[in-house]
Amino acid sequence: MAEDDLFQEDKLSVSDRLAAEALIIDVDGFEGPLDLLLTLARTQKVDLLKISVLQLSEQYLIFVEKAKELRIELAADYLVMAAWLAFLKSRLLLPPDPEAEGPSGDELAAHLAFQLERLAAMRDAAARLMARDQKGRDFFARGITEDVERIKNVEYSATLLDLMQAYARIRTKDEFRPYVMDRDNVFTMEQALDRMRGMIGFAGSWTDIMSYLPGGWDNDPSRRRSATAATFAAALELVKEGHAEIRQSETFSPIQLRHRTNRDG
Amino acid sequence: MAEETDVRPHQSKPANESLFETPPMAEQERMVEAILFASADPVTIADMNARMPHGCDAKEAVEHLHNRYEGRGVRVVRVGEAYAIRTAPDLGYLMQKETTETRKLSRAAIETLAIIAYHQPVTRAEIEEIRGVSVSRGTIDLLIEMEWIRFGRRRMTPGRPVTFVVTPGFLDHFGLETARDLPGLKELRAAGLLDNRPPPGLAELDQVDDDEDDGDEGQGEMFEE
Amino acid sequence: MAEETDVRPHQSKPANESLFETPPMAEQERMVEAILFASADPVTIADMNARMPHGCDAKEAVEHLHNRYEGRGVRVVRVGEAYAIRTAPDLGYLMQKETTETRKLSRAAIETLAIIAYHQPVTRAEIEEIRGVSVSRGTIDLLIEMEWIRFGRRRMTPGRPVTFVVTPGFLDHFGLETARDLPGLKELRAAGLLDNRPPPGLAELDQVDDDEDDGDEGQGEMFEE
Repeated sequence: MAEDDLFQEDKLSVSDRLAAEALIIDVDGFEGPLDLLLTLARTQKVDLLKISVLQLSEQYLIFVEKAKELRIELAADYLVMAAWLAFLKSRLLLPPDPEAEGPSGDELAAHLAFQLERLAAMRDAAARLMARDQKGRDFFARGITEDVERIKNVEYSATLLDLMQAYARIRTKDEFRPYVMDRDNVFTMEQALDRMRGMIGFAGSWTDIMSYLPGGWDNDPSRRRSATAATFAAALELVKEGHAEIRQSETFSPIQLRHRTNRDG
Repeated sequence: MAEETDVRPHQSKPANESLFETPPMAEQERMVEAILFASADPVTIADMNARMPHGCDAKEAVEHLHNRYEGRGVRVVRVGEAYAIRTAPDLGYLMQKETTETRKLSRAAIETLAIIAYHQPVTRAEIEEIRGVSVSRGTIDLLIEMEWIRFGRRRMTPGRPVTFVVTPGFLDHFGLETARDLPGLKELRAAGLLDNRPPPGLAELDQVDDDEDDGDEGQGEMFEE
Repeated sequence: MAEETDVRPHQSKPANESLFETPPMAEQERMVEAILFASADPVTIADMNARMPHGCDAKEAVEHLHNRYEGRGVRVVRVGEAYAIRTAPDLGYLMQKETTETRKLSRAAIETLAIIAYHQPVTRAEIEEIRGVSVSRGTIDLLIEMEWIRFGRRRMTPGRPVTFVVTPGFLDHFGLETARDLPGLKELRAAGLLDNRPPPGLAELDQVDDDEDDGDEGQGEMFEE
């Protein structure tokens, strides 16, 4: 057996060295040592199940040797594979040592053949997958879609106890507090919402939400801040209710709002 | 002459027409169906013809398709010079998804409601005076929408402000026969609902309040002075 | 006696059912037709039922609709647990205008995708073991971004590695009803090519590891030693 294989190595050397040289030029095109091995295996022109792993190992080692001669730097994993294949080759060539631990050369060779077959099968599966009809290329989804408007019905609940406690709270605490109008500089979301509900119907195109600020609220910084926050919150509320659409092209760019056009047709 | 008219159509036929037969109308209908379905915008007859094999009659195919969709969940509609498939108008409601959520009434709303219940008829200004904060329009609207309060008679004072009163729906919800059945402050305190002692000097005020709670019609006026 | 039998059905009906009669199946079919036409993405039966009136059977309606569109320009397809309408694949050539410039996927990305689809749930180490090369982060990120793969459950092995599985979007894109319909899946499984086969020797050497890893994690070590 050993002689046979040694002879085979000589026989390989001419054609395989030439093939290896061709492969080295294109070494970047390989997706790792297993891919290279698969390509080499295919040169044996036999079923992957019947490949000679020994021959394959030799082809690979020739490849690596040739690369060294040509001073082509191979990635580490190619060299690791070379070392492993050299080990495999010795296991395959030497008569089995009953003292040796670990799997036999044949077992290791069978597993390598399995890995190659599996990789080939996955390549084939990938090709078949990509050959299928694909959405957006062979078949198409609906072009004019409709959004599903989410209508949230809120049912409010309150008990008599809530009512009485609320009243008691006001009468015992708040009533005694002198009433001061301290909300001059606060624009509430409710106010903003009221204001925007009236205006949004007329805003067919994208409009900066800052243009919804009420008059007289855009000079003083604190008033402007409050009005901006309220307007923004109100804008979100309108979107949530399905009355408007909102967009912002990027962080800190103007936030734009537009009336949500109802379905026509 | 006769010969010429015979010959002309053949001569004018482009090469591809003789090579590829015009598809049958049923097939053309499939084509316009797919085109109208997948296009993001309505498609004109000219555009359809340009996309379909030579010799097709998109206009006729669209008409067939239009008839086929008669009474279906979607229909072929004309939009200006173009055509599109759209949802049948009677099914528009399917494009909505309703969810019901039970939420606790906000503190502002429950307080406003309580004031209206105890002080009715009461104006908005009076409610704000009692709460110490302004009452948002949304709160009032919500309570009206829930049919727990409604507008009462206008107050015969300058500006003729509207008043608010509670509705039979409110009484029903809270299991009350009349708003007068609402417990007064004394009773609330007795029931342990009021744990914070009244600030000194307020005891008398409370007393007055409690008395007036019985005759709820008159209460509102207290704040107008 | 006759009166009683007349009355009973009405009595046993729940309130909402007697108020709103369940629409006939033809009408339900119109409804799912409208719903499916309105959406570019597949819609689940549960979602359809939620939007349709009480008592409707969207599943049955979809089946009717599916049969109705047999051979037409568009068709009803199943995508995982959901349904969608898609143009017939033979008419793709008409839609060149709609064709979205699909990103040219790298060989690595295509292979990684196939391995995930056929071996799911699969860890990154397993993908690398099958391809014999490390998988770049960018490849996984790209496939996630395209919404073709997503994280599955973590493997209950040391390190608790994440696994990857394909998404309904993947099924939709490749026109697959379920992942079981992947081309050649049965043959590959029968040939044992989807098994996790531990390399010989490591099975004994890494006995502990292999037991915990379902015997698959150990394979990668072969190239590291």
